[in-house]
Amino acid sequence: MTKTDLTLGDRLQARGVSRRAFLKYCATTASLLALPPTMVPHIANALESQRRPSVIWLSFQECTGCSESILRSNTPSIESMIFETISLDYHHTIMAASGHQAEEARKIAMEENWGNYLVIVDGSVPTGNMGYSTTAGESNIDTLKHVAEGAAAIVCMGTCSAFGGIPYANPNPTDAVAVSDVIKDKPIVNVPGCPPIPAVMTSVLAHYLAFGELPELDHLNRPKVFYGQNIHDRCYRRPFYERGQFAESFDDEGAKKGWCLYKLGCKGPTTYNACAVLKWNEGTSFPIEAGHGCLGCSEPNFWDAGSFYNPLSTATHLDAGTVALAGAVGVGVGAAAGAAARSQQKKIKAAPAKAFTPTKAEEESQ
Amino acid sequence: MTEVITKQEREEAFAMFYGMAASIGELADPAPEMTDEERVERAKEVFLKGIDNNVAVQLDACLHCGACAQACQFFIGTEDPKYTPIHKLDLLKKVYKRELSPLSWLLKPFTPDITVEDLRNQVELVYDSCTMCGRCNMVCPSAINIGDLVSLNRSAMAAAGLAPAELRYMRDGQEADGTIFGADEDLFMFRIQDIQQKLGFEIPLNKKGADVLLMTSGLDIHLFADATGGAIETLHHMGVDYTLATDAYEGANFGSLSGYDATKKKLTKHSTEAIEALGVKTVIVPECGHSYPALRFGAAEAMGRPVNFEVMTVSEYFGRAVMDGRLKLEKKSHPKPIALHDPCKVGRWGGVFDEPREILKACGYDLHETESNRQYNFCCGGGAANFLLPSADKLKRVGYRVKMGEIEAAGAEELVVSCGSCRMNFEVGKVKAGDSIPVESLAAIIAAHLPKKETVEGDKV
Amino acid sequence: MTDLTLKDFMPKPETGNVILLLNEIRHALRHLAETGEPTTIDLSGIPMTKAETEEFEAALGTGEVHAEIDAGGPSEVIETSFAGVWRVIHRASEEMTLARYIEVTRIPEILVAHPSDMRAALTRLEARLELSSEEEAL
Amino acid sequence: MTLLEFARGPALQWAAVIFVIGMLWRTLGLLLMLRSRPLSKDRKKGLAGAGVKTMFSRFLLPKVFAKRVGFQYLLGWIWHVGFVLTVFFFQVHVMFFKGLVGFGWPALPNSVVLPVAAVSLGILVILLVRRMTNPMLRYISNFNDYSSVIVTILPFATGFATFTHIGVLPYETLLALHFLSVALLLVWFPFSKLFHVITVLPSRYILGVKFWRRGVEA
Repeated sequence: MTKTDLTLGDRLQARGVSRRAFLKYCATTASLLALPPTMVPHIANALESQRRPSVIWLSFQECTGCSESILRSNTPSIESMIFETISLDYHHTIMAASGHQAEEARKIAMEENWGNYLVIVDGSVPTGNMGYSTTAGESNIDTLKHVAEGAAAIVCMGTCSAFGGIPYANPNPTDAVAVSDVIKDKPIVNVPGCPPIPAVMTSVLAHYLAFGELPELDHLNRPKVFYGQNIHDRCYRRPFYERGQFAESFDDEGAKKGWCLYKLGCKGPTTYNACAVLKWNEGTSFPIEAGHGCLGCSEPNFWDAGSFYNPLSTATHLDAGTVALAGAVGVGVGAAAGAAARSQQKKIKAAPAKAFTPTKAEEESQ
Repeated sequence: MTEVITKQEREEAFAMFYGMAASIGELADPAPEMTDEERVERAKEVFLKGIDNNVAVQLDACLHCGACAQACQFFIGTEDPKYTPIHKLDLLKKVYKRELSPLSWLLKPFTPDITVEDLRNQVELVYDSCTMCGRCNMVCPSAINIGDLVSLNRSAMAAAGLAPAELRYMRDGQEADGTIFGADEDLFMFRIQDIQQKLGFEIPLNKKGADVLLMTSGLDIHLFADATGGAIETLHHMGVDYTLATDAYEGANFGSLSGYDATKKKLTKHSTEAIEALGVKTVIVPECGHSYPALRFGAAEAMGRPVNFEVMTVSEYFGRAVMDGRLKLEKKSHPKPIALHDPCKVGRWGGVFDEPREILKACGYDLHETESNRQYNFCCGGGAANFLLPSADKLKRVGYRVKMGEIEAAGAEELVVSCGSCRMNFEVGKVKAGDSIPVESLAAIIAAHLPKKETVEGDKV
Repeated sequence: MTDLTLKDFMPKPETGNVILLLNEIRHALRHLAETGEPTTIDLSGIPMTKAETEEFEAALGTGEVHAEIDAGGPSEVIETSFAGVWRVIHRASEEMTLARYIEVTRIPEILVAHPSDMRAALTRLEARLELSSEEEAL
Repeated sequence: MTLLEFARGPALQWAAVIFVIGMLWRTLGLLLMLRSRPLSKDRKKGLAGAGVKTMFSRFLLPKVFAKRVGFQYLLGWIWHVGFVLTVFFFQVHVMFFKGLVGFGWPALPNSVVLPVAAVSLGILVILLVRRMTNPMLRYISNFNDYSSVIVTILPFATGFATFTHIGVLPYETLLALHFLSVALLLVWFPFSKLFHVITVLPSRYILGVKFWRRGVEA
């Protein structure tokens, strides 16, 4: 039995992970995915017996933060093992092979599993000059198109592949687009975030591995169980919002007392993610808990949605210049209207009163 | 006081006069013939001439809150929505929006032009159901001058040939010879001689350079001779250098109430020229509501320049005299509480409030103020010449009822008025309602409280 | 100024889920007693206010067994005062709760030793004994 | 562009532009119109002072009208105070204005503003219902009246929904609707009777002067 033919169960055992720990993982995953508890044994069986599914990880215009997010956990977690299990075929950052060997590995994986492999994408796709981002001389968009052709489904890891992310932000010099703008005929699941929460990434994969299909998605193709509620609604600082207790600056009394960060530009109310519940770094904290407002990194166009530090209740396009210009136009129109009314008044005043002119009937009788 | 007219004489005159007034509509010449277009055109012209910056701002300040309805005795009495004062300005607003508003470029497509039907429907609203008393002005949160703008509407109606026949008759008559109700110079002279005879002293006539000119009105000449007589007797008593004038005796101005602005100006101009020819310093207009603003505020407008004589109404002149001690009145015992009616044109539109009250105080009256008094006073119900409109009979009764309700609530058993048409309207209202409260002229009351000659200080005669 | 909050002007957001949940547990317990079939209830899917959660836990009380498991983070298994009704809490760390379950069963699955773990344990034990006998033989 | 981005950005921007243009247009147009001046002598001195006095005295209802108009005057008062407090002294709104003009001012606690806003909203609804059911008001009301009340109600209603986050819509949709309703109010404002904000005081001044000229305190 070669190493690649081991089931996940074999690997767990080899690593000395207890059955209890695995069961706990499955129970937790089921709970996270809002699956009924009766599904726990099914998930356990399915995961345990998984041989390495073919997964091709494509990295385009990205920063590798999404990969780091999964890999950089302190202990060798089950999450990272699932990740390792699935992602051995082709992943720039972590695969052992390089250069032609690497591309060869990808080709073989594609040929052997045509129609069944899973594609994971991190990074946005440039549509401008193909030279902006290439791998082994092939433009990202070409790679995506032909790798996607044989894919069973595509998972967009991170905001860049899901919505365009930072490369897509104004002025978007590379004409970057999201994967869903290029690929229209494959099931796509978006797992946005900059980066996404590790547990969210692996839970989505676990769901796919256990059930062979993607979890229920919302209108932006995000798994509903993780992206169904906004951060604000589940934020532990929410009571301060309701009482109208806001931090006014990052070092005032309010900030020290842990009051709501709305006034400091927190985007929690409009950001749909599970940060407030799952948190980061093994549940240590999340940005708001650390004292900074949510940036809304898992939302489309988060980089262009006004300053991170402007409250949501402020206008984004209003500025003194526009108002002044409007003022000038208003003065012009007003002056014209006034002048028109004035000349009309003068005209009426100057004309001989009709009351003193004979009516037609009177004229005829004369 | 010397009685210049007995109660019986007055009642007879009243019956005769009322009969005459009731038929003037039939006596009127036929309304001028006009095409529909001509009517609309002429009405619009009046509206547009009347809209200046002030009117525009006020029309743009209306919120349709409906408070004005709650100040209007015709709405209060009928609860009929169409009598809501601001509704009476809808045509004016339409014309303003279409033709003159700064937003007219924008509003014109959404604002239909006024039609001759609109004008015809407007007649009842600005004549019968509005005496331009201006009480609505006082409640309006935006302080819109609805009263004056209804007056502008009357002018538009008149220009469109739609003024009621009665007012047309009055105006035509005064336009022709300056008189009303046939109170021509002969009748005036007859009445003066009659009063002179009863008072027992000579009444100066056409005296150039006199200090004071006393005017009267057709109504007083016919009916309320006690008011004129009272004023003359008091002036004589005070030793004022006064005169009456055969060329300027008529204070009433039926151009003003009917909406015929040209006639209004012409009449005022005529009186003003006569007054200036006499060279008097002060003119006392009679107890006739609208004659006060017509001359006090209209003279300069009619002449197109300021005039240099004072205009005062009877109650104002004598009230001032009482206040600064030139006129001492004899305090008498009056057990019956009395109510004072502030005529709209003299009170709310003229500012004469304290003077009549001082007079009543000096006479020893127990004045019971009505709940609405001074600038908040209710109209008698038939002001602005409405007492001449038979079509408004029902509304006049409604208005009278509201007014009389307050007087009764004040516990007054007597009413004093210093306006002939108010008095007329009260008298008619009393007859129709079967009320019996006495209605007195303030001028007559003053005369009745003149102390005996020899006790008066400063009597120069 | 009294410290009113928005909630003072809104209906109290009680979910009323405590009674429903306790009834569900009753049915599950009856089912267990009659047929021996276990039931698991995921508490994360059932919204309750903080007060209701406390009320719920107080209603269940604590029974005889309280087990702590150290497997991929601390987990806890608490028998309630009703035999056969267990609270199972999975945590990633002391502060971070991952999942909360009510298990109505003879013994929660997580406590039971698994055949694969047992096989691995046997192998280890045998290896250990072999090592000892070799040592002895020396 | 999401609905919220549209609402916070172009919608509000264009609405503000239209608002500023419209307000100046109408104000300046009125200012420039010819004014007729009376020639007759004034009965009293100090016209301007009297005009200013009327501007403020009309905030109070003369006692004699209290019985018939008191209710609507009171409602109007509370509503306007509530409107000002809510628009300018609600924490989140102060932030908005700070973002706009560069400086803020002290806000009122939510525990004050929220009940005030609720009362204001309630009054607006009462006024609307009154306008629809009172025969006199129904008779004199036109599109401008109804639309202006509704356009004013909308920001209150959406604002409440946004802040309390009650209802089925997600926060950003509610917030966007709130912004859009404000944009609608801004656009509607200069061209409707809401413009009375500019005209009401001058209008009072005009009557105050006119009547004081005649010796009457209006």
